[in-house]
Amino acid sequence: MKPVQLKAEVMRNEKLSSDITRLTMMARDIADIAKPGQFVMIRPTSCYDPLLRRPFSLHQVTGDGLIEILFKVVGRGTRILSAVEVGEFLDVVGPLGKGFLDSSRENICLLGGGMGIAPLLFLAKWLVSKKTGDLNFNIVVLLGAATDSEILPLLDDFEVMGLNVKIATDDGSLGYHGFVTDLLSKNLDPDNNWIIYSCGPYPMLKKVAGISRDNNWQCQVSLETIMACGIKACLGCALPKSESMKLTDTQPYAHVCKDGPVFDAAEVKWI
Amino acid sequence: MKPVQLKAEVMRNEKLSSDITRLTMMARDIADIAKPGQFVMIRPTSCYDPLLRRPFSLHQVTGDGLIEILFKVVGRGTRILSAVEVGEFLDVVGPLGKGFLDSSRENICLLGGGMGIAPLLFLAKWLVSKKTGDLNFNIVVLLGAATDSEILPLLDDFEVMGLNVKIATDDGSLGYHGFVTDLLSKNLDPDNNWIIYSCGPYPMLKKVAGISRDNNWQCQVSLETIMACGIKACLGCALPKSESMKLTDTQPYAHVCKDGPVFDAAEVKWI
Amino acid sequence: MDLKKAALNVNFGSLQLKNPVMTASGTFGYGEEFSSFVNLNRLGGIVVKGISLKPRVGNPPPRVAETASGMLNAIGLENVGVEKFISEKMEFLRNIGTNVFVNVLGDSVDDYGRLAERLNDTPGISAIEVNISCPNVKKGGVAFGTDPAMVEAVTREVKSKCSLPVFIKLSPNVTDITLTARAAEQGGADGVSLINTLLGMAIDVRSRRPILGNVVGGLSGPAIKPVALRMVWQVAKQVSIPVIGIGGITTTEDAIEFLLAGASAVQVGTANFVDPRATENIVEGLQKYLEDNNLSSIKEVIGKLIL
Amino acid sequence: MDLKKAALNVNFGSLQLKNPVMTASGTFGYGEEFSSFVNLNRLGGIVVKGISLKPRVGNPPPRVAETASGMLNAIGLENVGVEKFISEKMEFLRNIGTNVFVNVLGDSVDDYGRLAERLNDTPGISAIEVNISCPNVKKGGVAFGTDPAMVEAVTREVKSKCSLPVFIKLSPNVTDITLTARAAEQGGADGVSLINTLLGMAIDVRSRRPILGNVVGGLSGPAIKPVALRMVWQVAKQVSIPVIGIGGITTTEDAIEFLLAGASAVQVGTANFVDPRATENIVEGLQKYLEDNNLSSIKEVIGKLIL
Ligand SMILES: Cc1cc2nc3c(=O)[nH]c(=O)nc-3n(C[C@H](O)[C@H](O)[C@H](O)COP(=O)(O)OP(=O)(O)OC[C@H]3O[C@@H](n4cnc5c(N)ncnc54)[C@H](O)[C@@H]3O)c2cc1C
Ligand SMILES: Cc1cc2nc3c(=O)[nH]c(=O)nc-3n(C[C@H](O)[C@H](O)[C@H](O)COP(=O)(O)OP(=O)(O)OC[C@H]3O[C@@H](n4cnc5c(N)ncnc54)[C@H](O)[C@@H]3O)c2cc1C
Ligand SMILES: Cc1cc2nc3c(=O)[nH]c(=O)nc-3n(C[C@H](O)[C@H](O)[C@H](O)COP(=O)(O)O)c2cc1C
Ligand SMILES: Cc1cc2nc3c(=O)[nH]c(=O)nc-3n(C[C@H](O)[C@H](O)[C@H](O)COP(=O)(O)O)c2cc1C
Ligand code: FES
Ligand code: FES
Repeated sequence: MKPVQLKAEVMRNEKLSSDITRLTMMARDIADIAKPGQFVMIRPTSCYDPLLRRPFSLHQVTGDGLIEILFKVVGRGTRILSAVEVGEFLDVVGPLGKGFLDSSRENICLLGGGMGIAPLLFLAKWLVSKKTGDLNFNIVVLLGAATDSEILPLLDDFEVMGLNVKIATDDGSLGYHGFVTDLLSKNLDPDNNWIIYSCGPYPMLKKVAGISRDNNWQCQVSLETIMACGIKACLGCALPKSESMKLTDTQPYAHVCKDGPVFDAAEVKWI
Repeated sequence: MKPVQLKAEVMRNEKLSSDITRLTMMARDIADIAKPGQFVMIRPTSCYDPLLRRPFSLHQVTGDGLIEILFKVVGRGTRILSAVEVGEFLDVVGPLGKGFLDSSRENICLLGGGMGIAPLLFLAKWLVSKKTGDLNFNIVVLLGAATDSEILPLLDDFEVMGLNVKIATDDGSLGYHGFVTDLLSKNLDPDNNWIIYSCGPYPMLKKVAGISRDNNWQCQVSLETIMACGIKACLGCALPKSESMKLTDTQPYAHVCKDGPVFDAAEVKWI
Repeated sequence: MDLKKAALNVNFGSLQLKNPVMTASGTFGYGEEFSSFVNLNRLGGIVVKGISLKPRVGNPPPRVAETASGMLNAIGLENVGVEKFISEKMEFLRNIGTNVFVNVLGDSVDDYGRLAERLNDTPGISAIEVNISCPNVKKGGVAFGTDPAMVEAVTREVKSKCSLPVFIKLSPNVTDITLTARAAEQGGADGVSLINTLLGMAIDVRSRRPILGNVVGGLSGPAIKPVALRMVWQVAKQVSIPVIGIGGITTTEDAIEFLLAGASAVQVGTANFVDPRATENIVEGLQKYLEDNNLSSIKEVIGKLIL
Repeated sequence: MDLKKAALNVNFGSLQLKNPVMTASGTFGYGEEFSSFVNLNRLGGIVVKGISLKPRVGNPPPRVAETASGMLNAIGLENVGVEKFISEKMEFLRNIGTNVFVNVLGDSVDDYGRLAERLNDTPGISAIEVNISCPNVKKGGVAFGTDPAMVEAVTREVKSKCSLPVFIKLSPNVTDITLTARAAEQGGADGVSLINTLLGMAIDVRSRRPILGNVVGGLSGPAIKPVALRMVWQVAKQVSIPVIGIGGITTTEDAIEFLLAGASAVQVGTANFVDPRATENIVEGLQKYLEDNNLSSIKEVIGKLIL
């Protein structure tokens, strides 16, 4: 489905913590066709500085045309967006990129770190609705963050679906004290055929990719690069492909905005 | 008195009409030393576009540290400033420039057109407080604008001082239907020794200067140019001086930010 | 829209543009990428991403960096190569109902000649735009763009190998751009396009490394508009062939500035990323500008700067 | 502040700067204008508005125009002339406790020599900065800045007429700025300052006239930072004399980018208008950067870009 450009009315601006914001916008033409793992690009201001659109994963999408993004203030663009008011309109392009792919494996693990949690809620809802009635499937959700305040406001959204959520925090303020990747060995029976859906910081994803490879699990990762266009027009978002991928393709780079942001972990040249 | 740079808290944001805003800010160090006709320069955003500060005349200054500006939305800078909220802080430099000068003449006329009305309120208050007790003085206030909505919200502020206010509007919606400069001949006895204090669009000021010269009235005008620095550091705000001025000075240009913005009308080379 | 009423059309010799609004090479993919945002048929023309004889893989990432009102790019001219371009991209481009300019780049004069020859045989191409100015490739490209003699030689070679209109895209990283513009004219160019990006750099103070994988890159966007406009004005006075203005054009007013300065058409680049509909908005804006100012044709704007 | 603790000091031969933060010519008046916003004594040095032998009246207004993240100026080098500068401005400058660089401009090689001679006799001046690159004056100035032979000749002349350190301020409007930088070094310059403004233009689409009275002007501000940084990096690799980095520097991070690229000091220009306290903020910011990164001296930053 083709992306659209629209003016989305801001319906809700939630401050989940001092630096985490969740925006709900009315964007029917995007909501109607969006898939988990896809993203939108939002223009932070109509002035020319900051100039480029900012990419955000779709965090939730509802049947009545609403889309949500969840983001952390890390610079000027996100600072401006965190201050938008209900009733303002944002210039949004989307949905963009390839989302997460369904898998035949019945043991599903969603692993998110930091703001990487954002797309996993949309993904979880989609998986739950797809698998409903299928008694064999099993979803484990592993969420990691620096501290409890980055996770607590989101916990409910996962738990209302009846999902089994395990938490890790860097400071031990909630759940396991340590890396979220440590929860993989603690919670996943390695003998099962797992599919891991993961989003978060690059080092975390690299670790997840390694563990998955070692265990012969499937693994899909959502990656970030700096993006100018989001539609494979600028070729700015190049990501080195793994050697195995290069055999079938003379181009050593994938383009995250269109070929991704979700990749099979085996396709990525981890550096 | 030397200008200062400070963060001024916005105390009130009044929408006087669809495109006219009055901002009240706490800026004690500016309020304490400001004189009528002086101005401030305000940074519209902490981003780099729009980049330069915007100059605004001081519209009112109170003893308790408040300053006010009155402005029309004409571009991006004023649009951003018109949307600031109470409690936000603006980066303000001031007071800048030379203000209006006192005169020994007892017949005083304040003539303002459009946003040129802004500094005249501060001036009127200053004159009224200075002349209190002096029974011979006489102040006439002539205000012009495109339409009534640009004047009505300000009328009271002048009239509470007991001043005689005459109005002209381009569309005849209030007062005299025509140019505010026409009110000069209608209201000022040419045989009296008038001092005219005027601020407004260039063509209006040029006309006022001409009428004043013809009648041998004193005339002080507040002029605008594009300004980068506001403190005579960039030399960007050059204004051609009249021939008479050039005789005493080899420099053909005055600098509006420091030598003005208020000039004796005879000093200006009207073009 | 009725073309006669619109009066936005401009002609470059035999080449007719329904309006002077085009897209800049490398910022509009191969057209298809923007087809859900823009009615391509409404544009005066589109310029595709620069094409070389062989495919190019481009530079290592990061390839783009945001700057104040602009961006740096060091894509490194990644492209599919002329054969794949013809076999995979032309089919779509032939059917969009507007002019297709193919931007080409090479490492030698000979490369440019061979590209021109190959494209000349390909139906559906309106013109060739010769990129002699991309600052990202370390081989021949850089020298071409700054040396008038080389500019003339490349132009002559391309013209000799094809019958299509040829536009030479000039580098702004020169002391006097009118010299390279005149060299292009001398070599038989049908027009010049300017400007390409300004060579720039950005550093990450935390890692203490250049932000771009290629260290330096090309600066584009609103930040460079004043430089681009000055160069277009200088060149338009010096050459009698058409000038296509490029550099930071985002709004209708920007486009009018370039037209007044002497550009017969404009290309919109970085703005496509910021507002995918920018080009179509400018077409509509120009139409309105003509009507609001009672002008019957865009020709009454081109070069009509009052000094 | 204790200089040893700060470790912000840099030396240009015998010339000592307490820190690498200076002001750029034409953007800081004669220092006094900023004395209520900045503690001038905290700065590494200030560069005064360009001075010529005779007073200059400058260009007709409008002289400045805002652009995206930048501004154009065509002041036209208005200044009071060297005699009035010495008699009226030096008194204040001698007492501010920091280095005073006098920026000079002339119409001929001889002019520059005479200015150097005159300033050499004037107490309180730390160095001369030779502006050979201002794009606004139509006479000799422009040619000097783009022709390496002229740059060398002017440098030689100025050096022969004074014993003060001499910095040559380079124009960015050239194909290869390392050539003029090397010419300055060849001519005996003690350092080079770069960049001056990029030549630009803006048009008012309503009046259809150029916005600036002088038609073209110099582009400065954050918009040009990537170009300036690239040029500083290129030049620092090519010369062994100190480089002063200029162009769009507004924040501490900007200053660090230039230092990493090889500048031994920086000058803050347009940012002074946007934030009169910018220079002092950067001094404080650099101090903090050193401490946060456990660096004992700013010298551990200069030229320390990791490639
Ligand atoms: C496909 C995709 C999905 C994303 N989804 C989310 C999300 O759901 N929630 C969330 O909080 N963040 C998400 N991000 C990251 C988000 O786009 C950046 O945090 C944001 O663009 C930073 O903008 P800024 O102006 O605040 O920061 P800047 O001031 O521009 O930069 C601050 C920091 O953010 C980095 N950054 C800047 N632009 C980008 C960019 N386009 N992509 C990645 N990093 C960038 C910079 O390198 C710098 O380190 C996503 C990024 C991508 C590519
Ligand atoms: C000393 C002085 C006092 C002023 N006092 C007032 C006041 O009390 N109330 C008020 O409404 N306006 C006042 N102005 C004008 C006000 O500064 C401009 O309207 C404002 O800067 C426009 O900013 P903008 O970003 O909205 O417009 P822009 O988008 O920058 O430009 C819109 C229009 O405003 C003009 N303009 C832009 N900058 C300036 C500038 N620095 N000076 C003059 N014109 C400019 C432009 O030429 C253009 O026509 C004053 C100007 C000066 C020089
Ligand atoms: C991401 C990107 C890729 C580009 N690729 C090319 C190219 O392949 N060939 C070319 O001639 N110009 C290329 N350019 C330059 C643009 O066509 C244009 O000349 C330049 O960006 C200035 O215009 P703008 O400021 O509107 O972007 C590229 C620019 C950008 C930003
Ligand atoms: C208003 C203005 C006046 C200037 N005057 C001079 C000058 O007299 N001599 C000079 O060498 N440079 C002059 N410059 C150039 C600056 O010193 C500086 O090189 C340039 O502005 C780039 O730095 P910036 O982006 O920090 O402003 C002037 C710049 C501006 C904006
Ligand atoms: S962001 Fe432009 S190609 Fe991916
Ligand atoms: S505004 Fe800079 S000198 Fe007046």
